[in-house]
Amino acid sequence: MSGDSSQTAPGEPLLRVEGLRTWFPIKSGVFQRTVGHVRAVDGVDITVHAGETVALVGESGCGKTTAGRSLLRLIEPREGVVFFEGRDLLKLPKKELRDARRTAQMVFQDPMSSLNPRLRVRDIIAEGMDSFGIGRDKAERTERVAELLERVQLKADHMSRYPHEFSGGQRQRIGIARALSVEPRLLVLDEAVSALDVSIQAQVLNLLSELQRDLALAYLFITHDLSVVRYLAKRVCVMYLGQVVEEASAEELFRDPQHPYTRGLLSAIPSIDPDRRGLDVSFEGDVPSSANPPSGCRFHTRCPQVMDRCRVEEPQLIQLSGRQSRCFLSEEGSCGVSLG
Amino acid sequence: MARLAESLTTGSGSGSDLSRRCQAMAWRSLLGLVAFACFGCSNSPYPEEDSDTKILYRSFEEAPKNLDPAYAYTTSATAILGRVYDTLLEYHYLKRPYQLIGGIAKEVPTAEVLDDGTIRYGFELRGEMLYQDDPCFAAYGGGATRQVLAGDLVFAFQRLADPLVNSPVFQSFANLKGFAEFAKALAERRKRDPAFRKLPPREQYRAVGGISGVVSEGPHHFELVLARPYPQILEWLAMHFSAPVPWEAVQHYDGKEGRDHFKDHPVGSGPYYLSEYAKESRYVLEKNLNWYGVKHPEWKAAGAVYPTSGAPGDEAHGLLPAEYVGKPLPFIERIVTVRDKESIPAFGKFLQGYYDSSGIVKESFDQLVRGDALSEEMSARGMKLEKSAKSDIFYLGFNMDDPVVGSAKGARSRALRQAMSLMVDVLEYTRVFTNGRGIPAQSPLPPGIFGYDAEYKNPFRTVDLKRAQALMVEAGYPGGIDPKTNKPLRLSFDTSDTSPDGGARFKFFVKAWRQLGISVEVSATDYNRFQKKMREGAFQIFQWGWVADYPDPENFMFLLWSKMSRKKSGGPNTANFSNAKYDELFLKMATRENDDRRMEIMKEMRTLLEHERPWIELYHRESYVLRHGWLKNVKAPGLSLPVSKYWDLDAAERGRRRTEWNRPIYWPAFLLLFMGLAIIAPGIRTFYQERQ
Amino acid sequence: MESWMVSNLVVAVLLVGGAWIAVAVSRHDIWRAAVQQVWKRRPGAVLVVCVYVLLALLDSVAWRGNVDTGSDVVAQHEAVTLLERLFGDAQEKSYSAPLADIEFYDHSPLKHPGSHLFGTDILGGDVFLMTLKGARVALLIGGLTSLIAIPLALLFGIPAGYFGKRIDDVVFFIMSTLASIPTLLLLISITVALGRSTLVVCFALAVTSWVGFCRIARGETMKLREMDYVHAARLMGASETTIILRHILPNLMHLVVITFVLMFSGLVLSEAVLAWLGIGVNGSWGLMIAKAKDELSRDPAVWWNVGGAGVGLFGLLLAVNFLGDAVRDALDPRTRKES
Amino acid sequence: MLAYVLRKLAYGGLTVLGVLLLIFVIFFAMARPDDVARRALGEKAQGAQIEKWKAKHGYDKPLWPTLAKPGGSLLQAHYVSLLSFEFGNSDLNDSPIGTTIRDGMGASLALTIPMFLSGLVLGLVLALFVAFFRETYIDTMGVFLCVLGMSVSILIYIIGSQFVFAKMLRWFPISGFDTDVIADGNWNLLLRFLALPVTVGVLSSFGGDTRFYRTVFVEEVNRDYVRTARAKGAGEMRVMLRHVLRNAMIPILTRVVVAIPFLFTGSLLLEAFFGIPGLGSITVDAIAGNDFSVLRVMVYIFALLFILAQIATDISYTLVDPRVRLE
Repeated sequence: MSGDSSQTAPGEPLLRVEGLRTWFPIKSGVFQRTVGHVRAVDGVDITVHAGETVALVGESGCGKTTAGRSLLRLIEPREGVVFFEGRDLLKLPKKELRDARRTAQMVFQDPMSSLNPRLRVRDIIAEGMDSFGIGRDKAERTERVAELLERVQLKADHMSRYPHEFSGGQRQRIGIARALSVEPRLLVLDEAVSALDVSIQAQVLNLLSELQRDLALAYLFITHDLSVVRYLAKRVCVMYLGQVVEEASAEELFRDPQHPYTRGLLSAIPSIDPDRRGLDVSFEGDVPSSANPPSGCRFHTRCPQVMDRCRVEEPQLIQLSGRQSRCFLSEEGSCGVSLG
Repeated sequence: MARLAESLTTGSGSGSDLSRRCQAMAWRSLLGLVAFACFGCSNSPYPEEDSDTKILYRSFEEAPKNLDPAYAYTTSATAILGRVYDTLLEYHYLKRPYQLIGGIAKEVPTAEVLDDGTIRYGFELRGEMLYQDDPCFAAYGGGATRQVLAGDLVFAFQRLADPLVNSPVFQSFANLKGFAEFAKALAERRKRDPAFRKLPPREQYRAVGGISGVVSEGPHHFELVLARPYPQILEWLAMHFSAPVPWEAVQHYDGKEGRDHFKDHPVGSGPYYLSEYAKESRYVLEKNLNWYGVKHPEWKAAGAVYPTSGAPGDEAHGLLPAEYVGKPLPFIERIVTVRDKESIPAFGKFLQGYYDSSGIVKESFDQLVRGDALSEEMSARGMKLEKSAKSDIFYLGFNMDDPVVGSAKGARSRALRQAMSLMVDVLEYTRVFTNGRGIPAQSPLPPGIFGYDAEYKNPFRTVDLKRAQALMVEAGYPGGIDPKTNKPLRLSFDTSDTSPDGGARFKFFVKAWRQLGISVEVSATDYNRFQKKMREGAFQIFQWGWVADYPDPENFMFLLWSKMSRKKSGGPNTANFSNAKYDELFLKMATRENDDRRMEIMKEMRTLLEHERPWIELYHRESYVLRHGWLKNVKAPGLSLPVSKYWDLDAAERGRRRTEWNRPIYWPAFLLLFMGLAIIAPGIRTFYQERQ
Repeated sequence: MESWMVSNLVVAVLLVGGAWIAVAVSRHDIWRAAVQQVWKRRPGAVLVVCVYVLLALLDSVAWRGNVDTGSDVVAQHEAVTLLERLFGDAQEKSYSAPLADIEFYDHSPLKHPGSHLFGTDILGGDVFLMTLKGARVALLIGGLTSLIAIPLALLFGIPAGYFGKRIDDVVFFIMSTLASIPTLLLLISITVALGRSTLVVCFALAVTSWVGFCRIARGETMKLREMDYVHAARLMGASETTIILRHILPNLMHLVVITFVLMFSGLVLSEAVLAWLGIGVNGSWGLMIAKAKDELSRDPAVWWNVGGAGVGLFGLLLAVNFLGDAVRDALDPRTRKES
Repeated sequence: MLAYVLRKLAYGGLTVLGVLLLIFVIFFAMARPDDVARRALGEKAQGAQIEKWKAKHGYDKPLWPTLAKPGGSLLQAHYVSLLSFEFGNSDLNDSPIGTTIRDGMGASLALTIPMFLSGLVLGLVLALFVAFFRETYIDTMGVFLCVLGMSVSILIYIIGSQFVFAKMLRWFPISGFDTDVIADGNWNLLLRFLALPVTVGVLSSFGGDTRFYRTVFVEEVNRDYVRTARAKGAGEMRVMLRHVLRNAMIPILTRVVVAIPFLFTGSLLLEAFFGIPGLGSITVDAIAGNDFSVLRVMVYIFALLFILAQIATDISYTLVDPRVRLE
């Protein structure tokens, strides 16, 4: 491992995100003036400790993927703080950013588009090593590629093949191998298994937990699939319309969800319809536009327990014992009251 | 989704209705097309109702640019102006060499040398000549028309001098006494006096005092006084530049308030008037009933009746038929001229009888001619061929300022030019490219021009490979090898003719010179670039042509006069030939009348050119005018003169021939239709069989 | 160095380059599969195109000596191409019909009776040989133009698509300006302004044809820019240049090949129209056709010149058009899915 | 919507300015006024005359504006004259270019409108026909014929058709046109003149068009909603006409609207060969005569029409397909 000065101080989390906002401008008029914003991510706080798995859960379109990409600055966020290994990634100039985010890598959702179809597996995996100067020469890097492939339970001689010759699961393993090639401490897994068959999902998840054990990796697990979360994550953040509405340890969350939205989510699994596996929640109405989020509580338009207050006042994250929730109901300490 | 379903249900009823209506319409239009195919199909480009009138149909390639008689200088404009305007003098229709006869002047004047050394020509105008009817006369208080007066001629000459008219022939008239002075005074006064500028031209001219050498005395007497001898002035008077122009027309047609420009609206006193003018596409000339030839057939004026005598052979050619001799002109009622830019379609239409003669000289129709006569098939169709030598010269020129081919190297480069001249086989050239049309040129002078000698053979204009090779050794290029590079001598040939046709023609010369070991590269550029090269003298060999303005040797010989050098003065001496001896002889010859002494001087010049070889003379064009049998009295002119007032045509015969030649052939249409069906039908059948 | 030596050198470079591409393609199985698919679908078209390429190469290799030049002294110092050596260059004086023994108009006997498969032209040149030689010019027009246009399009299109913002605005403005001017008029204007040579004609054709591909390249780059593998590469520390060269450009290559084949026929056809306007390339079929305009109106008509050029042009275009379809089907992921 | 249209127009205006600059560079910076003058005045013109001519036509100004004298340059005159549609007079024959263009427009439209409409209808009908019989030999043959048609140079079409239909079979005049015919309403004669050029025009473009339409249709035929419609019992013909044709409108519209400027400018080759005095023909004349003043106006007008057509296409998208959003 390189990067000595950027080592996390003891007790300090590996990744600390505060108030992350990513807005996309809406342009209109003759001169394309910005008339508004799509608030894809609107004030998200996440903390990930070394070696820990944190899940970021939400319906599609809630901004979780944008949040994942924004904190690595693949998309430029509007404001916020992303402390990673003691440095604020958002304040770094481009050159330093490159080195700073080496130890934070990402595994992508779509196994089709995450690997360059024109490159051999060897070159895909070795790219990071080449540019960061890991390994002395080409031969050594090739050797490491072989190791990595075996590590993700592929064969070393697969390295001379092209991506299209592999199945989805295999490709995802290649993606993981690539991420591992630069010796990261944090992996952002962006829906890393959602596109795979259930059986293969399990295999990949097993592999991930194995890797975590061996390499002391931290995972930020972005998904819409709560069943996966239960299996892997230690802590869970639930997102709705660009905001975190509830955060708790996995165990507590599944046992006693605080936010009506979370409750709705949990009631939806397991689903029978294989196409609707995951979070297709039986709430009334459509998801509001994040360009024009509802006033007051963002969930009030669909909340089964909506109160007058919710329409006017915006709830803050309320600290409960070791967990948080963005709901006035939690404020009153009357969790679970209205479930029946 | 709901909307879609709705439209599905409601659409069905009206849909079938619609398709039924569509079917009916389709059938009807198909029937209409078939009907058109059977009855309306014809290749005639004219409305039917005109077929019995005496209308002459002609075509033109390039649109006339400007119809101001003082300014226009193109063949396409001459074709209109020469018919609309009457000139002081004219050329005899049949006689060769060209002979001047009276036009609106009763006779051709003789020069009178005055005491101060100036030369006077006096003209007696015919009385009671009228202009065509035109609204411009009424606009200035007149009637439909008015008489042609000597004052109109004075006005026309003043216009030639007017810097604002910017006449291209200014120089040619500058020998008139007071001509240049008038132009200068006019320009100065205009500069000084803004009020003067606003006056109509006629009043401006009058205020400056006119040209002292151009005088009218009374309505019908007119005089020209030349400061220097310039006998060629009479030839200029046979052209439209100095034709009488009514001042009313110039003043009225100013382009304002919806009126035409004068340059688009000629008003003259000639045999025809312009009745319709769609500049880019077509124009119509109608017989002018005010013309003196029509109003006064009893005058038997030389330019208004069919000639009674002609050149030798004309009678045998049927050019002096009894029913026309001495009859008043014109015979043709209307001349319709249509634009045909491409030569193939134009000639095709001629063959189909839709043009009466093919005046355009194009290689494409020469195949109809075998040797000197028409092919049998064409003769059988009643076509006639008219041949005449044109007063022009086509030549290859050397740039005499060039270090290799020019005069700088003296005898060496002369030998090179001589050798190259010996290789160009004009007979073969004309055989391949012009079907033998063209008289091999021995000197700049074409037949029909004073000084032309049919017996004369230029010793450097017959092919002689041996002698040329010897001359190459003399020039310092034995076997064509340039000792500097040890490779064949490289020369460049410049042209602005980028057409594929031109490419082949230049290749002919290149091939000829290759036999001497000279490698000539053709560089065909666009006109601008070519002009630039010519102007700057950055060229070696070029091809050029010159068409005479008037039939006088001076008009050819001055092409090599050093004062006319293209590089120095922008003149037409494109070879930049400069020879003191030649210049001296030229000045002597230029102002002389056609006499023996003049002939001698010209022989001397000829010998000089023969030796110096600034040019390789190629040929003088022969115009072959092909015409249909129903067009009569046609003698091809060598100069570009509009002579159709002498022509006549038999409209009934033309109508008959046209129908006979243009019966459409229909069976291939049915064959095609049948074949199409035969291919598609089985496919459709199997398709439906498989469906079921 | 003389032009024929340059030409030989170019042929050598082309052959080496071709061999290199062949090896690269055979090792790369996406390309190999595409080639196989094209070959399976349109073997005829592939063969015909190969024949044209072969003719063009044969006409580009030249050397001096060993030919009977007759009276032509200069020719002894000139290089003669392999094609001319193979098919001979029997000269007549003027027109003769295909396989005729006598001249067409003059009826005088020919020097090489019965040897002119397509007859001879106005200067007695063998039309068959000229038709074959036209292949080189056509391929030169298509090839040289693409060689200018495609890199130009990539040079503008990729940065516009990748970096967006100002660069995109500028490139888009240039594109819409150029695209607003009618192709033919722009072509003519450029050739009139720059003079007349093969290179200028190709340049003019390139200027008028790069915009279309630039637009495609720009759009595709915009799409590729958002691909996950590009994001991954960025996280892997790849610089912008590396990303463009390694991840964007190779994924545009199939479009380059498709565009090249589809553009080709249009270029050769445009040249024919230019030839009619007097700005064609020497020795092209377009020039032969333009010449034939007059020849057909002769009576009896000279048809073999336009016939030879027409057949040569038609054969190439037909083959290239079919090949274009096949290549597009083989390489374009969209059509591949459908078929 | 208004803002969208305005923005498109503003961008169009900007493009026009760019086009004008390009035209200026091509026509003035690369060709010198001296040459133009000589060309206009003819071979026999003298030096002083050329100067006079240049002054008269305003070509005696400096090309580019200088700091010392920002106004009075050719560049400025160029922009002012074209933007104000004061085209001035032709270099070659001094006739007002505006009038020439107005006169030529009629003939061009007389040729191109029938050509455009019949080409469109024929292309669509043939494409529908071929798409209807897709995957039979009619389809294969249709596509083959299209490629065949695309592989023939338009020059060959013109020369060949004049030779066969006019010269040999004598169905139509070889060439010609009469502007009076339109005014007189002599439809028979007009039809006779136009039949051949229209046929050639349609023939030369039907291959590419038909093939394009066919691809669009076949793509639509394979969509779900068409299958649904068919499953609901709609006849094949109805499916083709009502569903496929309607839904293929967007790509077809794109192709068609772009072709509209050509209606006004006519076809260079067709007009020149068939002697139709339209704008195309005027352009060919201008090329042959190096008449830059006319050529530059023609380029400008074409570009203008093209830009307008582009804007029209963008707007028409929103009308045809409500799914296309304005932003």
